[in-house]
Amino acid sequence: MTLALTLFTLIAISLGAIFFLAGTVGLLRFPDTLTRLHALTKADNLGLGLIVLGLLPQVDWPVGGLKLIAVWLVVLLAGATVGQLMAKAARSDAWNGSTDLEPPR
Amino acid sequence: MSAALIVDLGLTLLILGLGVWTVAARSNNGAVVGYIAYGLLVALVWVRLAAVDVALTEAAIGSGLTGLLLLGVATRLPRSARLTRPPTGLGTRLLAGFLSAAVAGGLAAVVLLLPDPAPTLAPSVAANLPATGLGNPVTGVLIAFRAIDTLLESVVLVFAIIGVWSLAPKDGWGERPGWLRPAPLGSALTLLAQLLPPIGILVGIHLFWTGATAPGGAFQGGAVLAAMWVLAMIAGLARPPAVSRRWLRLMLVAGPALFLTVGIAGIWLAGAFLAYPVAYAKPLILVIEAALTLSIAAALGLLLAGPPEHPSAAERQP
Amino acid sequence: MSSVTLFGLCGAALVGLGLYGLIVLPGALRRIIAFNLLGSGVFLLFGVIARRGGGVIAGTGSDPVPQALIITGLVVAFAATALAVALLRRLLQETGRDDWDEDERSDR
Amino acid sequence: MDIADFLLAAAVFVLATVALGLTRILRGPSDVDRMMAAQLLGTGGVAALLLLGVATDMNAITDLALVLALLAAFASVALVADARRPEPEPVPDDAHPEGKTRT
Amino acid sequence: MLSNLVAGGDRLLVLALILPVASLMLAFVLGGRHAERIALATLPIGLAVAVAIAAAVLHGDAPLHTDLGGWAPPLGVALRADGLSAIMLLTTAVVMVAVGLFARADFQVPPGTTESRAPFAFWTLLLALWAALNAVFLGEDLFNLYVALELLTFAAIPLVCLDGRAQTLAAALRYLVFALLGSVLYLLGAALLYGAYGTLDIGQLAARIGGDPLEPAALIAAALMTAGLLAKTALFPVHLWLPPAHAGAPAAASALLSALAVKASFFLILRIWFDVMPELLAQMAAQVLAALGAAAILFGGVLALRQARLKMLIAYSTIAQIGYLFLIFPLVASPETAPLAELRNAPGAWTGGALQLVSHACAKAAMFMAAGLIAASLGHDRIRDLGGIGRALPMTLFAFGIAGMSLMGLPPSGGFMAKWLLLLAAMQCGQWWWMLVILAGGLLTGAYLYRVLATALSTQGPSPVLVKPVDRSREWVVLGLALISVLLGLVPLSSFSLIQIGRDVSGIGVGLP
Repeated sequence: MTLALTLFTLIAISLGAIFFLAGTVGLLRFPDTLTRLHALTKADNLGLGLIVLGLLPQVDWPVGGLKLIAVWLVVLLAGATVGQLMAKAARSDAWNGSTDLEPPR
Repeated sequence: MSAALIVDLGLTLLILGLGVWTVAARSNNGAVVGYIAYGLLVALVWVRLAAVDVALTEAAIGSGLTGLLLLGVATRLPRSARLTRPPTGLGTRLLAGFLSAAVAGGLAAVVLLLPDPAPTLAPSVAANLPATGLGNPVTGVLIAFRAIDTLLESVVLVFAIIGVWSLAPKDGWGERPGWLRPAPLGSALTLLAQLLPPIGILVGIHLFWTGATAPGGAFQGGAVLAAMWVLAMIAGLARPPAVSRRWLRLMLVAGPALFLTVGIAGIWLAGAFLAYPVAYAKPLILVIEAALTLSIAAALGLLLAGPPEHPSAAERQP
Repeated sequence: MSSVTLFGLCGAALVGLGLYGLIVLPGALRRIIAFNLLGSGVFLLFGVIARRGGGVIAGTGSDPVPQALIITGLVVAFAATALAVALLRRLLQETGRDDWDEDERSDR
Repeated sequence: MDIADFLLAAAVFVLATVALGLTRILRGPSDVDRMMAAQLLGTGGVAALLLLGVATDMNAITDLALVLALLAAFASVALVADARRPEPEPVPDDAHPEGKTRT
Repeated sequence: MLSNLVAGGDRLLVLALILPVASLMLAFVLGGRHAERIALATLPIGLAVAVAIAAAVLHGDAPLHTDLGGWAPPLGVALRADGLSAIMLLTTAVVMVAVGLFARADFQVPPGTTESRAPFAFWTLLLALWAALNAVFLGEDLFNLYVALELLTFAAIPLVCLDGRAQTLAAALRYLVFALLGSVLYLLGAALLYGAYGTLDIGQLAARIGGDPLEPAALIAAALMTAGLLAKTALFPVHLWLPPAHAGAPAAASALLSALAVKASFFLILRIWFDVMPELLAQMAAQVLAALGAAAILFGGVLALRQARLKMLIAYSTIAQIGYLFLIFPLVASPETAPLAELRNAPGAWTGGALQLVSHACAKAAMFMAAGLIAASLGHDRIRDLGGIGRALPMTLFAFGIAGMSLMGLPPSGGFMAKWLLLLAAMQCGQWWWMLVILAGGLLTGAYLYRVLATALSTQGPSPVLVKPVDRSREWVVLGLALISVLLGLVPLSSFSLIQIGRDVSGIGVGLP
């Protein structure tokens, strides 16, 4: 394995990890549901993408590599869909009945 | 303290924290979401316990499918039931707390006092595994050494289907299961339900196939296939089949029936019920596993689809 | 203390927690969840037993017999949860209630 | 430090980070927030498993990551798809919830 | 021919296990009217298999045993049938046949439809329940038995709410939660035993537990498993789920649940304490179990007296009758009961307990079915309004009465013999307090049955209006089953040697009454 590839792995994975951190910070610090959602979906998809990217040089091809890409695709697809649906849900009334903000009976 | 122990300690604390949350949460949805997260973490613990086969099952069934099942009812509870009602009386809670603490304490003591070296069947399994032609010892136990448990368990799923179907409301019999009736949905979900299943089906088949030599098998593969089917049903791309369909029932019993047939044949071909003739052990096991995967996928999917309902029930009922 | 023991204690605590929830919680849904917690504690304890058995002989790995039993148990627990949820949803449809106790009182 | 150690350290870091996010489950306030935390945990768990699988060279762990990704996606979709349905109407004979006390 | 049976005994065990499973799957696929036909066709075959197993055990004078898949325990799983298993298999088959014949009228596919819900569910679940019970009675592996228990749960619960009413749904849900708690505690115990001894096979466990100083795990495991099984058996004080579940189910289903389903978990308690745990520990547990049993006898009897509905009364009677079963523990386990080896094979508390299992199964199934006939004919089952039913349904009431005689323990019934043997055993080992309980229980049973019979036989008032004529052939089935529970008392005790085959049970010898 060449040094360049190893270096690439190190950098990509470190970046990916930082994106996860950013996503978490966003989830914890942002003021309302929608902004948290946007921060989160971007951060975790990018984070996972970078980690997959960084791992690609480290695995056997084609099976190992394709599996990694499949994981990323699945998460990307699901993340995009769920993000959209969650945004809709957060805006609609359907979930307000289940927030803690509703006063108890 | 080693690094691994610190990680495991963190994992344990998280799991216990989420466990407490699912018991203590005020909102039902919150408890269910907590349980889903809990299931994800438990799957990681199984990896730490060197039980990847179990981790796969937990990830697929314990967290994913159970999560959907629980959500299906949590979101339908009437508003009044969503918030905590007057709690159980203090006396009951104290008693329950005492009892639970005693049980937990007793178990903790047992954990600390388990015999050392631990008794194990691992060498015995390893010694006899070659006779089955399999490489994955867990599959060997499931399909050969303790085949009867697996056979009866696949029958349990048929029982469960009968049980759930028998709850069909009036006029429901013979119709399609009613829980997954899709609401009108946006294009995003439709797209996902078109793109995800091809990947999922590949993964499911891969898990079944690889189960002979590596972690995986009929249950894990079947669970993933079931999830994909249910996803298609939620998105309205597939409708749950009517329970009166003959092919559906055949599919549900195909696995156990084939397992049973091969088992009976074993009485004459290999000298005992559920024994395999050595020369044909592996192909026979693979065929059984394939049929089981199919039946398990069908059964799990239908358990999530609920009892049959008359189409007009959609308007009448939640 | 080893990681395996730690997870064993975690399993013991989960059993206690699940039991407590099963007795105390109002509403059938919450009891069903508590039952699942209890079950997962039991499986975890069994997994710890498997891990100990695997570690002794092979150095790594886990005794495959309990693993197979846990897998069986997980599937059975799912089927049980499905049946319980089905009963609860039908009860909800018929009466709007989410617990058997309330129904019992209305009988009287 | 060899590359496997680095991958393991990264796995632990990611896991610890997303675990921190789980406090959203406690804080809510809405269930969408909670689901986001669970989703982040799912993605983080998948990332950690991929890292672990490559670090220990175990293909089965990568398979597990794949299953986890599929099923976590499935659970989130199910949640949101379900949540958009209308609330069930309270049943008439349950009309006096205030009077309820548990036996 | 008999020696052929013994030689083929291992295959008989397999057959007993897979026959109902195979029938069930066939019935499930074909559905419609075929479900009923397949179930009915299975009844005589299943009965024949059970008879053959009993004959093979009796003739061979040894338990039957087979290793499934050719893998010997601890790696593999074995099936085993000793005398008690054979008796339970036989009882199950007899009750199944009776209930199957009885249920035909209730669970027919209505004309004009190809399949309907209740008949499909009932006939498949009948076979399912049979499969589960046979698996419990034949199991020799603790985890295999866990799966069998779960099979039983899944078969029993839907039977409770076959009619779909809200009350029965609630009862089924409650039953399910109790049953699941029970199974999971049982599983936990099995896991701990595996962790301590490395096997799940009952025979091997007994040898390993007996050979070493007791592991703490074994103690906790026994407690957990017993607690779990008690919840499933509905022993006082974890009986709450039983009355609404058993009383709410359709009559045929109630008969199956009350006569057989609760016996399965009791059977496992017996196996744990007599076949797995060392005797010393068993003696300590015995007093606790019997005390709970005594409480159940009294409590169940008093509550049965206070019920307004006939089926509820019968359900509470089940709680009391289950209590008797638990009196076996101190009377068999006590060292005083078996001072002499030659007395060991004489009928004693063990035989009495087994007789109670069998006679209660037959009597209770008959009573629930009789109550079902009464309820169907009158359109209700309020005890207060049963006046004159004795004139309208004399045969049904007669069957109810003689089944009740067996429950009360009046001679010459099977119930009398069971309670008599328990009484004598209690006397001989000086545990007179159990005698008081048995006698008080008999009085309570007499009182609540008198309440029913006195009303039903009263000659005052007009004859009741029957909303539906009663089917004579169904009355015969009920009567037949009730007669069996009585006739058990007329069979010479020496012929019960089957019960003791395969176990070194310390039974006390008593003079034949």
